[in-house]
Amino acid sequence: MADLQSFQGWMADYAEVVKEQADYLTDLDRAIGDADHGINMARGTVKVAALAEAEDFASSEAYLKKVGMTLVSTVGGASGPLYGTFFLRLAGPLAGVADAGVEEVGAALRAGVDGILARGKAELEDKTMYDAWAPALDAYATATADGADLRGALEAAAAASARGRDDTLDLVARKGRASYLGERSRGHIDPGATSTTLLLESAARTLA
Amino acid sequence: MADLQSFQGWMADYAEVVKEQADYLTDLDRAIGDADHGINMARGTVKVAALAEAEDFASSEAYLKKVGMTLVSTVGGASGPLYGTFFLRLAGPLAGVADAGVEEVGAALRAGVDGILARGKAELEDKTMYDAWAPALDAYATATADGADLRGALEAAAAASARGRDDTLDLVARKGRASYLGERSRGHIDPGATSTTLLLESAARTLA
Amino acid sequence: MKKLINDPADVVSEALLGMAAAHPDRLRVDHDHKIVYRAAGPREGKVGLVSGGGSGHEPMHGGFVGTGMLDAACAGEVFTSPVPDQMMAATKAVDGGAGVLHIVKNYTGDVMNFEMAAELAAADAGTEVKSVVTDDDVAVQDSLYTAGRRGVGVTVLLEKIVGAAAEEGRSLQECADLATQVNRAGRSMGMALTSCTVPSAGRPTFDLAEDEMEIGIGIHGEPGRERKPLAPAKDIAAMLVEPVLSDLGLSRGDGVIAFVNGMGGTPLIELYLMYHEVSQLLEGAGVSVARSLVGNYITSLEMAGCSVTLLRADDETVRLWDAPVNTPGLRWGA
Amino acid sequence: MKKLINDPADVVSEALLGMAAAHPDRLRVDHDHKIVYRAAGPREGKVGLVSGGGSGHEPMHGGFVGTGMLDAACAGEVFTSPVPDQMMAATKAVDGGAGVLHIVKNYTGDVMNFEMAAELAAADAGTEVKSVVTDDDVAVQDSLYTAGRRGVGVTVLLEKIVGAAAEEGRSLQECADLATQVNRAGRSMGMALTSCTVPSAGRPTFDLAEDEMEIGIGIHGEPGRERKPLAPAKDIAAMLVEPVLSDLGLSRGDGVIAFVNGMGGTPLIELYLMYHEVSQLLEGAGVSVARSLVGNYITSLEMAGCSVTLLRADDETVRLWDAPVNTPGLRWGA
Ligand SMILES: Nc1ncnc2c1ncn2[C@@H]1O[C@H](COP(=O)(O)OP(=O)(O)O)[C@@H](O)[C@H]1O
Ligand SMILES: Nc1ncnc2c1ncn2[C@@H]1O[C@H](COP(=O)(O)OP(=O)(O)O)[C@@H](O)[C@H]1O
Ligand SMILES: [Mg+2]
Ligand SMILES: [Mg+2]
Ligand SMILES: [Mg+2]
Ligand SMILES: [Mg+2]
Repeated sequence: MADLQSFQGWMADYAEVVKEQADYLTDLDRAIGDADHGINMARGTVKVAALAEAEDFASSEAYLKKVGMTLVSTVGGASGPLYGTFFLRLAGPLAGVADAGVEEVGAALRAGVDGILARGKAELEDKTMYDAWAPALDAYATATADGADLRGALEAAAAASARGRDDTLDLVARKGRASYLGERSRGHIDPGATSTTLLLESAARTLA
Repeated sequence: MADLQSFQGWMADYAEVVKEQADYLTDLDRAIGDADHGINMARGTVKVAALAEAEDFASSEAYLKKVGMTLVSTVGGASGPLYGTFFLRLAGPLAGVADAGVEEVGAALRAGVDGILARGKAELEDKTMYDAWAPALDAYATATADGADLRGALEAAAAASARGRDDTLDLVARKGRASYLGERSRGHIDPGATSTTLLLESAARTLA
Repeated sequence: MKKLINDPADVVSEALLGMAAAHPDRLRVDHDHKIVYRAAGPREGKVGLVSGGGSGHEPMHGGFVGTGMLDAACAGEVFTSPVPDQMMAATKAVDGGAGVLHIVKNYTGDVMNFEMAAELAAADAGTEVKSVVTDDDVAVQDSLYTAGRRGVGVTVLLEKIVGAAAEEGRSLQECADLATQVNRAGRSMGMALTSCTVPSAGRPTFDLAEDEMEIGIGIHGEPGRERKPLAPAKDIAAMLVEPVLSDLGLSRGDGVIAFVNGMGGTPLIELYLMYHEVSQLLEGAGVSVARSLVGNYITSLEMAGCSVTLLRADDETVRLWDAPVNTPGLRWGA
Repeated sequence: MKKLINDPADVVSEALLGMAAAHPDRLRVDHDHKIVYRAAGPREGKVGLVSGGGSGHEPMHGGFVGTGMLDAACAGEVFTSPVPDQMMAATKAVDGGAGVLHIVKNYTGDVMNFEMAAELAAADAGTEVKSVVTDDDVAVQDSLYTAGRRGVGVTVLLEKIVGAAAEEGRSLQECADLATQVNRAGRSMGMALTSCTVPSAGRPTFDLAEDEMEIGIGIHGEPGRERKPLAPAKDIAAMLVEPVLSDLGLSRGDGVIAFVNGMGGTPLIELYLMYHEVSQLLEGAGVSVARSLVGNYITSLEMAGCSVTLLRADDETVRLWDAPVNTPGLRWGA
């Protein structure tokens, strides 16, 4: 079961991970983008990690909304509105839910990813973070149907996301900055898909 | 004896030498100047070498005046007015002289170097081309007094000039661009002194 | 990384302090929100023009704030679009009652952030906001299924021309229509001789050998479409001008505003040399140059290289181009 | 060497073709003599202002030809002073009957070539010529027994200020006196992060390690007085401002025109950042900034770095500075 504290733990953990991986994310973005994805994400997650200390939150919903707004207000670039919208929408299905179980978290994740789609209009195999989200949602649903608990479902989602991330290697980008490279974008892993997998791996470690 | 034809041969030879040594002269200037001395000199000597073909000259004096004007008009930088003035003044003592002997050439060289001094106001050990000219004039005078012929006097002058050039190595520049470097100008040979020695070596080969 | 900076994290905020100090008569800077405003504030009844984007393209956009051009520019981090909070604050501050036009370069990040800002501004204060998205870079294939062409050089020309129209008192709809029309009438193509280094990244975005160049680069240090052997200026000019001419469908007798832009690290002597090559090519194609602009206007930090922008220009466009402008980056008639 | 050029030998003449093409309304170029003139020609009774020097410092000097500034600029090869023929031709062409002022930067080559030109012009046509030699670079010790300080940033400010005075109809003597006074009232200091490459030389004039900088450089890729470890902008600003302040003997309450100049390869974002540091230091010293100028005005090809120039400015100086100027490189009020 995921409560306000576990969501805060998630963000604290993710901020650590992003800090450690920032250079790597930036290097990925250097190859097919503009060399700032790690910097962008770190700028946002530092602020997000500070939220829990600065403010008391009444609910998971309120907290995750604030996480979303904070990312929107600090990250900039493509990833700011996308991750920002993800968290803003993630909050919706958790309204009134103090302890979210595997079903509620699943609904929240779907809402979040719908937000990313609405904002970025990516399709599968456009070589974006969506290529790491889509298989994760599927795996989460399958695991849930197979009776997995929250941790199990998140672990399945993270593993599927990692495969989706790796599969971006061979894709030609059709969205985002990497799309300007055409064929030359092939042979590189998408930075946003990588930060997405890190987010889900962090969730599997910290939620439930 | 030096006549119009030998002066023209001198300039043809010097143009060849400058062409070959242009990169070296520029490298010397890179160390303590602005990396253009060889380029400047080559721009001028190419034009000078072309004079003899383009025009008939009535006298050595007329020819050397034109050499001076051509250098003034094409070389630019510090070396343009200096070498230009040298040849303009060199011409003076040769007025009415069809075949110049060791005395007349000696007077002409002194007049030329006076022109360099008047224009550049350099003193001995300022680390300029004058440091290659001054010992050359002295050696020329001594050789003449010792009964040398034109070739012998020019060879003595060229050899002394080479020593003067080499002695610029340890000097701190007080004139020209190299003076901006202060102490850092020490340890480098002066480019203008080098092109001066080349000019005298060329004279020793071609005049008389 | 060799730069005249202190902490890489402070580059944008410290540069904004410098802008404010250098132009106190013309600019006012909101340092919290990183917004450059005209010192005089919004003019009642005039449409407000707001642009913005990542920093590192100076003088764009902050240097284009002033009479005859922008009312506000939001500065993002280097090469990172600004955030909606900035655009909302700017939008509110410049609204003189006639609505606000957002001028957005077509990059996923910029577009999404400006979109969020427009949504929030509409919900919030009721300011009427319209947006124009510039997408003039012919190096990028335009398609419904991609991010589309990038916004580059035309943005500068558009901010000037629409700025003049707004100054004349045109309505928001008229300004938006004119902006769309200008964007459609212009195309650009850029190239790089060297990469640039994002201060916080600390090393060059891409590596180019001593004998290579990138053709079809954007303005964020993104690699271009093609890497080619270094070529003489004449050939480079042809590689830039020809795709622009053919994409614009220019033909004999057409007039243009011709814009040779430096990427930041290329000296003016080379830009003028390139302009000579460009003007020769235009003459050959029978295209006449009504006005020209040569210099560093939309840059990519210290990247060496240039871009060529051609904007089809009728008399009205030229008249608006010639109208007085008084900004740190572009100034005439005032 | 990565440059937007064709044959290195043609860089200057091709750039002049580009200047002529880009500014047909304002400039006329004599391509044989490599002289940039005002399109309108000399004004009867106005003192003619002629400057010139090696190329590679663009926009100086050709970009400063126009109403309110120069009448003609002679372009030498890159970093090589022009030759007397050019200066003589320019002097004759701009003489409107009131004489001609030569504005010469203090470099041995420039001084000697301008001297020869003045001698020849006087002997030849009887045009009255006066010269001012700028020597504002505090990096160089001034002494009777050396080449003296170099002429750098003050040259730009002087061309503007004396240009305005000439436009007002002042006599040759008055213009020359004002020029001398402006030169005395200004000092500069420059630094480089990277070298530059003279096109015909093909490789950098000096080598600087990734963690080094040169303090006290000139504008010709000459190495500076000192090589130092790379430092933050704040420290670099202090290294430039302090010697200028003390050499000028500025004290609390004095007003200046403050000029932060880019060497060609440094982007505007860094120049504004530097200007912030400079203005802080001036504030600390109690010196007030009457006017400022930030940008690439007297450059050294693609060198990265900057220089700081301070000019003591009384009301009259500021009035002349504010007077209209319409050149490709500097423009306001027109
Ligand atoms: N339209 C889109 N939909 C989903 N994800 C996108 C889209 N465009 C870009 N992205 C993601 O954003 C990532 C880049 O983020 P970032 O580097 O922070 O922003 P920017 O590209 O503005 O510099 C890409 O790797 C990609 O995963
Ligand atoms: N005042 C002077 N008197 C004599 N020779 C000088 C003087 N100033 C400079 N020189 C000579 O000129 C040379 C440099 O010439 P060059 O590189 O062609 O000109 P510039 O310094 O203008 O680039 C120096 O090496 C020096 O020998
Ligand atoms: Mg990026
Ligand atoms: Mg030299
Ligand atoms: Mg970015
Ligand atoms: Mg030189």
